[in-house]
Amino acid sequence: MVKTAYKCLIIYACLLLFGFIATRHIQHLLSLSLLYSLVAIGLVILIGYGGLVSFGQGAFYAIGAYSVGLLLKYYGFQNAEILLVLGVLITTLISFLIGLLAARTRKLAFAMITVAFSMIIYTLLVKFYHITGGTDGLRIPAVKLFGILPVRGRDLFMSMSNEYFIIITIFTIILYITEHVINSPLSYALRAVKDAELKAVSLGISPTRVYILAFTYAGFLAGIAGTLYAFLNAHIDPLIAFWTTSGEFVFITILGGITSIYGVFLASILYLFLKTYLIVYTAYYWQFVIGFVILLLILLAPKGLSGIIFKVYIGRKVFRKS
Amino acid sequence: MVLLDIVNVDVYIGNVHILRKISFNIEKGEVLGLIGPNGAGKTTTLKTIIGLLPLRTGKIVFEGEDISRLPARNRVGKGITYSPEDRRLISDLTVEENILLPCWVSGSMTKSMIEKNLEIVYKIFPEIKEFKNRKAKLISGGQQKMVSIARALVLMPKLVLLDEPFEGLAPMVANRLLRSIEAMKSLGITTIIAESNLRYVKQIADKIVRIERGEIKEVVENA
Amino acid sequence: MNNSLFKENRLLQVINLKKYFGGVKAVDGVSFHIDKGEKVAIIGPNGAGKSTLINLISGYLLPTDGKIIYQGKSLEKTSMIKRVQMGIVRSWQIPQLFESLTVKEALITSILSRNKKIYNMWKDVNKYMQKQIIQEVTELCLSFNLRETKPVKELSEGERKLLDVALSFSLQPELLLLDEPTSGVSSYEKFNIIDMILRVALEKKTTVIVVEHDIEVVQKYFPRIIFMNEGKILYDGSFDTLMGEESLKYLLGG
Amino acid sequence: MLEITLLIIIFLNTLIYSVILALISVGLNMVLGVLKILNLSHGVLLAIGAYLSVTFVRSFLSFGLPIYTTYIALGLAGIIAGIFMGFTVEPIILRRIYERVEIQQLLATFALMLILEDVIKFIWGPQSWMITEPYLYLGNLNIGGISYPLYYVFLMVVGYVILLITYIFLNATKIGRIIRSTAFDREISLALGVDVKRVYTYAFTIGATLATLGGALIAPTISLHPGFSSEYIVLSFAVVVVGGLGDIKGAFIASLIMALARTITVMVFPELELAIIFIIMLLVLQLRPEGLFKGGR
Repeated sequence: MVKTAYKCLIIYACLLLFGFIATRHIQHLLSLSLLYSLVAIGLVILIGYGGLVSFGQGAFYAIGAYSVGLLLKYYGFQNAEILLVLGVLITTLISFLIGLLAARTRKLAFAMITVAFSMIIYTLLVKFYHITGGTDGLRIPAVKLFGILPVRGRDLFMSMSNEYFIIITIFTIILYITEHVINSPLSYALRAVKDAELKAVSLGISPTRVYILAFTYAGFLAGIAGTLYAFLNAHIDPLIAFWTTSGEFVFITILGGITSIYGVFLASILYLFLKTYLIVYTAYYWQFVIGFVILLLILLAPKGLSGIIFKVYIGRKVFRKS
Repeated sequence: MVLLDIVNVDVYIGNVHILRKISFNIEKGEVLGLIGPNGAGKTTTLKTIIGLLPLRTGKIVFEGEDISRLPARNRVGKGITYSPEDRRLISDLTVEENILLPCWVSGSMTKSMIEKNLEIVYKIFPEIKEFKNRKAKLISGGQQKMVSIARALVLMPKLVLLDEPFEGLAPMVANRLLRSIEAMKSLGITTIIAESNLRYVKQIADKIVRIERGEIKEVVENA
Repeated sequence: MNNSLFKENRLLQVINLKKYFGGVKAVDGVSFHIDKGEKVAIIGPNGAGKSTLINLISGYLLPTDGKIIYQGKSLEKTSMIKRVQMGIVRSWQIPQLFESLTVKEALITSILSRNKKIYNMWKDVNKYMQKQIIQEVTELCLSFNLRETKPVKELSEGERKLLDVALSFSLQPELLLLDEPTSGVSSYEKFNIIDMILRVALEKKTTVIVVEHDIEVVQKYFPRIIFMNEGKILYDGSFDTLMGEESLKYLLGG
Repeated sequence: MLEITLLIIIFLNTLIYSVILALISVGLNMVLGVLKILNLSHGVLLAIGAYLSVTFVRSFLSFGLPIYTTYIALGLAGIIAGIFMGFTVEPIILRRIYERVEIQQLLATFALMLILEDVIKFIWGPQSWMITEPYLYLGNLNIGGISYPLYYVFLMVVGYVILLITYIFLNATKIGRIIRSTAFDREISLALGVDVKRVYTYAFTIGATLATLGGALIAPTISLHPGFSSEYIVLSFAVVVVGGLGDIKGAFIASLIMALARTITVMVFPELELAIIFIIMLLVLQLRPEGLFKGGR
């Protein structure tokens, strides 16, 4: 566990250092990538360890974001820490409730239940426009964290933006916690249920309970990412709940190799930078390029990015031996 | 004349070694009984012959031609058909549609050929005629078994593979099935019957192959 | 014989147990009892209802009618997971195993489940690895000739059967139900497997019910035999008095 | 009098909406039933049918053909688009992923969706398209003082005829029955000599053509813009779940139920217009995870 702490500290130091030198735009992109990796890390637990494909994480992301937006608009909470805690609590609670429904289903049925939930949230956000602002979305003013640090701006050291600092800090903490989750008994139970559900049951493990916990944790992470997204982006709209956003999260998870949280960390950075620059340079056709890359990856390297890295590594080892 | 020759065949399902170097052959016009307990590898053997499972080593020779790598449909085209243990009728097609399915698939059969073959099948199993227009899911297990065998016969194959054909049949029907297999034999159809129960096979088989734990234990001529 | 003593020794009592699937009477009015420490083999031809009986006792299926009394408690509505916690553990005919774990990890998962720590998601597994648990894993691997660090997906068919049984023993069961533990392994491995199972069972005083179709195995290892056919028990006693081996082979279709 | 008018309009709206849902979800469910793949790009097929009919209708009109020929243009566009997509997408892409795990199949078809959406943008540009001529040409129907576009009735009739033809094809032709038996039991169909590869291509093409025809039919009633179809695909998920995965008849009945639920909700509680469909889906998944009509197969 000490090793994990060091690993996280090193990552934190790197991110911190990067904040001093990178431009504001790059910091923004990197922040967004970290939020995406938070959601994808939840999916690593759910898909990679548990074998359940959720196409609904975008909904929890949106619930986190809209919790902040609506609490700000209607209840006037000005403390970012309270908004953060409440946003995450609400999302976690909802993901627990959806988990109760979804944990009984598997495979396609599970994927579809999560899509359905996602689309319910999306349509509610669009149709209840007098509350949610509809497709125009909501503006999020820059509230202050602990009464001193605005969640957006440049009040911190040198060129580092506040939101970048907040996000990398929380990201590192979550990384550390997730390392624990991955080495916990529950993670073993998840893998057991994924590999051989019936055998797990005959060892006294309840698949439903295991899946509810994993689903709730994934929702918890998406909730954190969503609330932070509201702080980061100043403006939120219902598209983040649309099922294609969830599809992006699933893609990042696969790109990262499904079972590696560092893999998805890299994958989400790669994905968002790729997407952003594709939009800049090709305007309308970024989806084409991304779709093409996904398809090639699946057809040629079924294990994802870390699969490719793994192959190269193994290849070298074999090469050295002979 | 040897119709089918199985030479040193090894079959794996996943990583599990199911058939271990099995070899046996069947002469044209013979009835061969493949006997062994549950899980011995009988169904695997039949599925390998029809082409539903790939073999890892060895070969299967049919009429002098190595068919080990042919897809199932080409083996059907060469005259091998299969009736699975668990009947596997298409439950929302009617009984007659189920029987005709292989004819439609083959594409090369004329209407009159189909009618002729169907008539032969109905001669072997006259009671099927009575419920031929019912949905396959609405007939009893024993009747389904008959239909499944009829479906394997309608192409008038050279070699028919029957997996546990007597299971679930009432003794009277089972005895009639014995007579039917004899009738098929007189038509020149070669038959492999996989059974865990010797009772019926003993009465009809020319040769009995005993399989256990994926290995051929003995081959005996049955008097 | 003293009646109360007799009862104290009784582990499982099955009374007029029935399981119908539509019109098929898979288990049709079965009654028997098992005492602590007994080793029983259930034999019978294809479709005799052996596996269904195991499924009923282990809770994988619920009976149509009848009673299952285990240590004085009625089980008909108890879930499989509850029964595991009560000490009824089973293996499956075709072992489904945890392909992404190693032998050691699989055993630890099972032991954590036994200790009711399996749902903890914040604590590192290593924190649970007291000496005693490590020793337990080592012993089980030793007993069943398994290498701790070997990934499950690289095990041979025989080793998979053994790991399946080792996992069952790691739960420290009172009653162990094994569904054809030697099916699918080659004939030279089968005695070896049964040998190991019974040695550990004797050591741990586990009661064992085995479904088996191999006459040689049954004859050599099991003092008590239950012969089933068409959902009913036809014989319950020692092998010697059952009937001639030849006729038995005929019945089993060997 | 007003009540009767209202009832007629509810009835018509339900039928019209159900025919669109059915065209897309019957096809989706057929592909799922036969190929065992949930095709996330199925919705884009609808869009392709719609866009191609824009091109066809426009060129028909620019050749100076009379407006009533545009209905032929719509049908041609739907059929050509479906057959083209069927014979390209299945053999080139889907065939390579049948043996893969579910998540890769889902992601591959998701990627296909992204690609096809941009292909649409590439061909037809990012702007909106309208072809109202076939819609306006038929004029309005007067129902109890309320004028109701006749094109909707046309859409409904044609849609039901297409569904009926599909039904007859699957139930009364040899190929139809072979497709059904492959869907029901792939292994045994193989053993009976079925060329499963070809059946897959046919089934996918039929499913795709139903979607593209659906697209062609609705094209005159909406303004086409990139991404408009991604809502339809999730709607058809809901239908497919309620009808039972792979159950073609179930998908049809579920389309009716969903359309009725939506029509009523629009009148009573318009904010829940789309949510209601997903709520029904959630309920069905909880109460009857196999779909409403399992056992009726």
